[in-house]
Amino acid sequence: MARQTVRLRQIKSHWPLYLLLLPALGLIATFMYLPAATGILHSFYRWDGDELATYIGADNFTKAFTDPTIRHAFAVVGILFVANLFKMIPSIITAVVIHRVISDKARYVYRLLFVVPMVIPGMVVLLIWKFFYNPVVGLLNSFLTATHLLDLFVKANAWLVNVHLADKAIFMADRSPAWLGDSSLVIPALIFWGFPWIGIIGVLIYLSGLEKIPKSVYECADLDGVGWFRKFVYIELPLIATQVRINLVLLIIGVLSDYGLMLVLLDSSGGPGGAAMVPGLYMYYNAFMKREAGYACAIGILLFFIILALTFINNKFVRVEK
Amino acid sequence: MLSLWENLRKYPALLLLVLVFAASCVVVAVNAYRGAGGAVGQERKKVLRIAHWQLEQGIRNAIDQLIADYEKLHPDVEVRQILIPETGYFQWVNTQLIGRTAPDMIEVGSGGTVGWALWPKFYARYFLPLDRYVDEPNPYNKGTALEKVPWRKTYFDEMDGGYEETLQSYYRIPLSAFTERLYYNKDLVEEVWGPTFPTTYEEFLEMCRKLAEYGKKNHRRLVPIAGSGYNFRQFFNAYRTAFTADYLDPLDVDWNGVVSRIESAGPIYSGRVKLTETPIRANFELVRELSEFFPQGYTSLSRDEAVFLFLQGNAAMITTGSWDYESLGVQSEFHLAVTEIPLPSKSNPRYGSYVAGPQTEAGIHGGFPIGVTKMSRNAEVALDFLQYATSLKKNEEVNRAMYWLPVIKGAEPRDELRPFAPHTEGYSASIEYEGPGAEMAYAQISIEYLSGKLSYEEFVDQFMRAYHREVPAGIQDVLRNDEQTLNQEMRFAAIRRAALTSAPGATAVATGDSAAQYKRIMEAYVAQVGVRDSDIRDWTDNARLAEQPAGQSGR
Amino acid sequence: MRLAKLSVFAIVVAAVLALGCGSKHDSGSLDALLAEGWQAYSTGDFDFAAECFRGVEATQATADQTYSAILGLATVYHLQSNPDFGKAREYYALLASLDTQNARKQSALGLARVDLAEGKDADGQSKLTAVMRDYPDSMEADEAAIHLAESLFAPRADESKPGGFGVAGEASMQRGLKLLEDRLSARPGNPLASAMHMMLANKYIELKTFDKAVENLLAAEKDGIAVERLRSVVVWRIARISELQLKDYGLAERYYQRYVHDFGRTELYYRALKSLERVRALTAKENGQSSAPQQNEGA
Amino acid sequence: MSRTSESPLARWLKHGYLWIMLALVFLPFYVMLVVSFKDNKQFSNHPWAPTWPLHWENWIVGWNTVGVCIANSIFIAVLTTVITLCVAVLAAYVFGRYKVPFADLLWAAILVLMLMPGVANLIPLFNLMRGLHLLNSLVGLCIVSAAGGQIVCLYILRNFIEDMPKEFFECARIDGASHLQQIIHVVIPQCGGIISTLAILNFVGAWNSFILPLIAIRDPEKLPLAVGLYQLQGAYVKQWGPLMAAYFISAVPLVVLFAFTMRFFIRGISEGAIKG
Repeated sequence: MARQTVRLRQIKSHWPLYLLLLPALGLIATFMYLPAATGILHSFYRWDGDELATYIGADNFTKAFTDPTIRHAFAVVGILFVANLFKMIPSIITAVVIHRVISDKARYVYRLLFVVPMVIPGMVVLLIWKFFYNPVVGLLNSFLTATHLLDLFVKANAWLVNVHLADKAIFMADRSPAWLGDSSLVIPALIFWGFPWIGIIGVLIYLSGLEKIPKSVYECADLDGVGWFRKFVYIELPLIATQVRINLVLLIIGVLSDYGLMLVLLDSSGGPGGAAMVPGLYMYYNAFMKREAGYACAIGILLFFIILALTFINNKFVRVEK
Repeated sequence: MLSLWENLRKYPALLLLVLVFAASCVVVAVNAYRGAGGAVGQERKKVLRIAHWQLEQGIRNAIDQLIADYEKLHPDVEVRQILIPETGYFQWVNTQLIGRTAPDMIEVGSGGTVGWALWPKFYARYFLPLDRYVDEPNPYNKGTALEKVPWRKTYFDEMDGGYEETLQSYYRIPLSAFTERLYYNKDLVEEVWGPTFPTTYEEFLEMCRKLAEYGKKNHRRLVPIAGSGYNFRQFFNAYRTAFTADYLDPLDVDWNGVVSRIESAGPIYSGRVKLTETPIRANFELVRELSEFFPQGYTSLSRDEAVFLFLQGNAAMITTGSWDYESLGVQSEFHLAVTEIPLPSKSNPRYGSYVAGPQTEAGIHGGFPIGVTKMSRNAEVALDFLQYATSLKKNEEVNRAMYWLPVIKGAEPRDELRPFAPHTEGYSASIEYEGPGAEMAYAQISIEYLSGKLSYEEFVDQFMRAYHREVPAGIQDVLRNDEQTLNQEMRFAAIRRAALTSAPGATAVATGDSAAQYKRIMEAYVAQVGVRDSDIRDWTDNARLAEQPAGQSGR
Repeated sequence: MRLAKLSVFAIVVAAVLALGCGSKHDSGSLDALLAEGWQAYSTGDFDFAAECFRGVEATQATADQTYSAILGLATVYHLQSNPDFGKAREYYALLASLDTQNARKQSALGLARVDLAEGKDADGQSKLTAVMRDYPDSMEADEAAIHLAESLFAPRADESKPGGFGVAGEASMQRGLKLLEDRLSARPGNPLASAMHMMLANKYIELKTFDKAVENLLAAEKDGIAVERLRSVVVWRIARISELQLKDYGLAERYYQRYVHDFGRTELYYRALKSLERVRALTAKENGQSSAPQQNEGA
Repeated sequence: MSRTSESPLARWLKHGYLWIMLALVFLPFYVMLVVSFKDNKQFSNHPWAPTWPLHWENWIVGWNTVGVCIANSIFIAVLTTVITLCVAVLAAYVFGRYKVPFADLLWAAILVLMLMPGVANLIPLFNLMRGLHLLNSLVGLCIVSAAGGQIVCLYILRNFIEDMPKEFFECARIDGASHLQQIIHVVIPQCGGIISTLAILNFVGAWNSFILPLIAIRDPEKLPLAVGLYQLQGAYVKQWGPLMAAYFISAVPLVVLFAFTMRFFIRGISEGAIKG
């Protein structure tokens, strides 16, 4: 800690420091805290987003707790969250594999190559995926048809219906599945979205953690005849645990508050039958479609507290073992 | 300064960035300047913005041409188009209305059920009521036969498409009209079938068979009819109207010429009308026959996917509206032709005796409706522009350019659009199978029938079971909605009554002549109450009938 | 220090924003506020409307303004989507204490209708009768007649009956019909006469007394119907009923002809045209025997 | 990390895995490139293989549709990044070097915001922007984005400044440098790596920002790329060729940016990850 303490009585000589803080704090106060405050305030109002606001107490919150759509939305987000936990794995594996490549030069080249796709703007990635899922011209259906995987799906589906594990046929012979247009396929499509799920920032962060492992550790392990998997579990995984945790926090915030994906791939009503409605999107839908901005604010606040709680739990219980 | 330059040279990326940024600043500044109505060496212009969701290039160009003509006439005005895709349109308009950044003119009326409920509120709050303009003649009609005719009366539908019933006021100015037709790939049809398109259903079916065979023989992914659930409905409705037109008199117990949802639900529920009756059965069996020629799984295809199939020559036909004529015409590499959905001929042994005639289009209203926002700084100019756009000459011109149907009396559409002229000869739909509350069941079970999984008897049996389960509650829902409409009518009647007793404030809000409006509202109210009472009486009669054991139900 | 100031600033701004709609009360004149209230009411924003009206009611306003405000409040509570009949009754009663004829008439009509809306049919009906008795020549009495008849005719939700409704009995139907007919003969030219005739016609159709129904439809049409669409329905009904029920082909022909001429842009146009041809053929056959189409067995 | 022994099988497995992943990751590039040269007919018949003739005109159409958006996006991204970093560096300097009264409180107030989902704020923020007349204004958009973006920057930069040797600042102070001069001559050169990495991250973030411009910008000539592309794909009958060309073109500015800064960026992320 090289920080120099300035006491209150010294403030006369150090006031310019506050001047340096002013732009940052000013922006934060105006564009973060002020909206948050009015948002909290308006969550107690029936507000249409425009000038019409009536105080209704906690009605918005009671409504939110009984609203089946919200329950559904949180269920969807829960599924997506769990799926995203698994979607972290390819990044970790990729980082470890790159790390285990022996030649320094090759390692660097791989890193560069994996960074390149980052230049595709996010919107383009979304739209390309939407294009992949297109039932008529999409790549996914062409692939499934060409490899006869679709027939397999159809058979599996029929079997599941026969043994009463599934109640309806989702895949049918000679019929292209409408990934984003079928209420039972939307969630799987959203989970599959982004395959092979390699986030380059994540990979780079894991790599920087892995690089701290001293060579001697590997040498010892080799001498003891430790296999590749145990190396991964006992040497590599613990060292990137911190980074994994950081990513987990980012993931929680990201998954819970993101809805741009659904907005672009589906639309503001959450796709067929509202199957992919998530809380963020529901908030957006209420505010800008249905004009229930007060209710939307209440949903936003609920969301905030849930994120806060999950982050807290994560910090508390997902311990890093040194 | 020099050192900065030296520094920059050391970092070519930074240098590049600075240069690109400078360029982008210029672009942004120029756009901002022009957006505010500025132009080099001229006075500030009044900028009007018009937002709509007609993204097709041809439509855009036609409106640009209209704007250019208008600007020539009014050099101090600049009109700009804002094009927003239909999917996000309602949300966009909503946002702009809240943000007070809404453009001067907005195409209104999208947004599905949510939008349907909110538009009346938007009109009342953000849009200019146009009652006092629509009864004045359109100044741009000077020198034509319509010179002294009130603006409203220059419309083919007397501007019914601009009238907002819930507010009993005019809020929209329609620019075009639309009808729906069967489009076909002329080259393909001629190659496989012959030069004349089938005029009867029998020939049509034969042609579909030939097309399917042709596709199989040439190993092409060819389907006769490009269909999505949306396109399929158009076929279904056409045949339903044709087969069941004679149900009007037996079902229309209140004699108002319309079979309401309850009027058709009651008899089906009680069994007075059975789905196994021959015309209805014929209707379903015909459509079942036809659905063989739709793509597999068409119910889950979307509209633009069906259009894509058609445009690529992988489908020979598609049903869609006249609004697609231009974009289909431009993008297709084959000859495009338009016709009616063919009906079975009278001599058809299975269907012939039930066919009344085609579906009528006499009741269509003007579409592409534009509203003027209250927050517009140049509302008068915007209205002037709309008057210009709906003058006899210009409405004809712009619609010719868009390949759409004009809305002004005497304006001539393009010759190619002749097949789209709304035919007043025909029948209105006279029965509804779905039944209030049973729509979901109908959708699911009818698809199973159409895809061949159920026989007709199984379909009717399953559907009627669902019908008896769902419809009583559905009818209660319909009636509850009716109550809300009635309540709404009374709400407006109350303002008018307040205005008639000269209550301050109410007079300011009420547009037009309050006494006349009050009379209108009360008449509309009485008519609706009449329909409701009659519907309920009919429903209870049928419900009583349904409770009686079979055999006693003859009346 | 700064944090404290900032938070104070934030709270102040938040408060100003939150009260933004409320604080407008001082900005405009009371008339503007009333207009805003009625505007909000017409767009369905009842809470805001009520707030505006309450703002006027609480201040020293002119008699007219107070009238408008109280009437507004009563109307809002009465007709909003989730009505508060208690408050509506309270404000309608308050309206009666204002010393103008208009206010008292509105109050009486309003109180009666609140009773009806609450399901107190007998109370509401007797109050409506009182309105018609006390202010016989007023617009409110005309409306009262319509609501009274409506309430006599209206079916009631009734779980025990088939279909969940009990329809109005013979006695109350006759009472309603008589009431409307009396009103029409007492004040034949009233602005709601056409509506009353249509109402009578509806009921006679329900009762299958088709000659009376056509009589009233003709009267309604003569009185002038403001809504074009309704006029088309009336013309259609006259023609159709006289063709299929009364077998009065001359009348049917006249009205089919009128329909074809006036309503070329409605969905029934082609049917009317076809029926016109049919009716003409029938009259041409002279004393048209019983060869009319037998399609009306279900009606 | 080279190790002494490695079986050829393991080697091939590793490289094979990486190449498959790379192929999948690069698939969108391939699709964009191949489809962008097709007209709809070619696309319908041979969707995934190159076809001749190449339709170069698709690229012209693509450029015409997204050119303005690219200019707007560059403007927004650069301005947002500059504002964000200027503001963040100033504040990070104070938080990293000094412990002024209320510093901890302010710091906590800032950190909480890292947890605040932007969505919760969206509607009131929109109304605030309306009140401040920042709607439909690119500069307004930049300021609002910068307000949100600076928080993470502030957090990371503070860690770096805290860890800098005290002597650097002492020397500068003795030379009579003011706070601002210390920032320019000490902080920026010393933290150059992490600052440029943050700049890139912010740039990419602003380049991709979607929801806020979607609701805040009205005029088509002011739309940034993400919204422009979103609206482009809503067209009723899609022309896939020009659409893909437009997608590809919209990636070009970032390609150029990354071509120059890739090394920086990889290093910066690694450093940041270790400290953060």
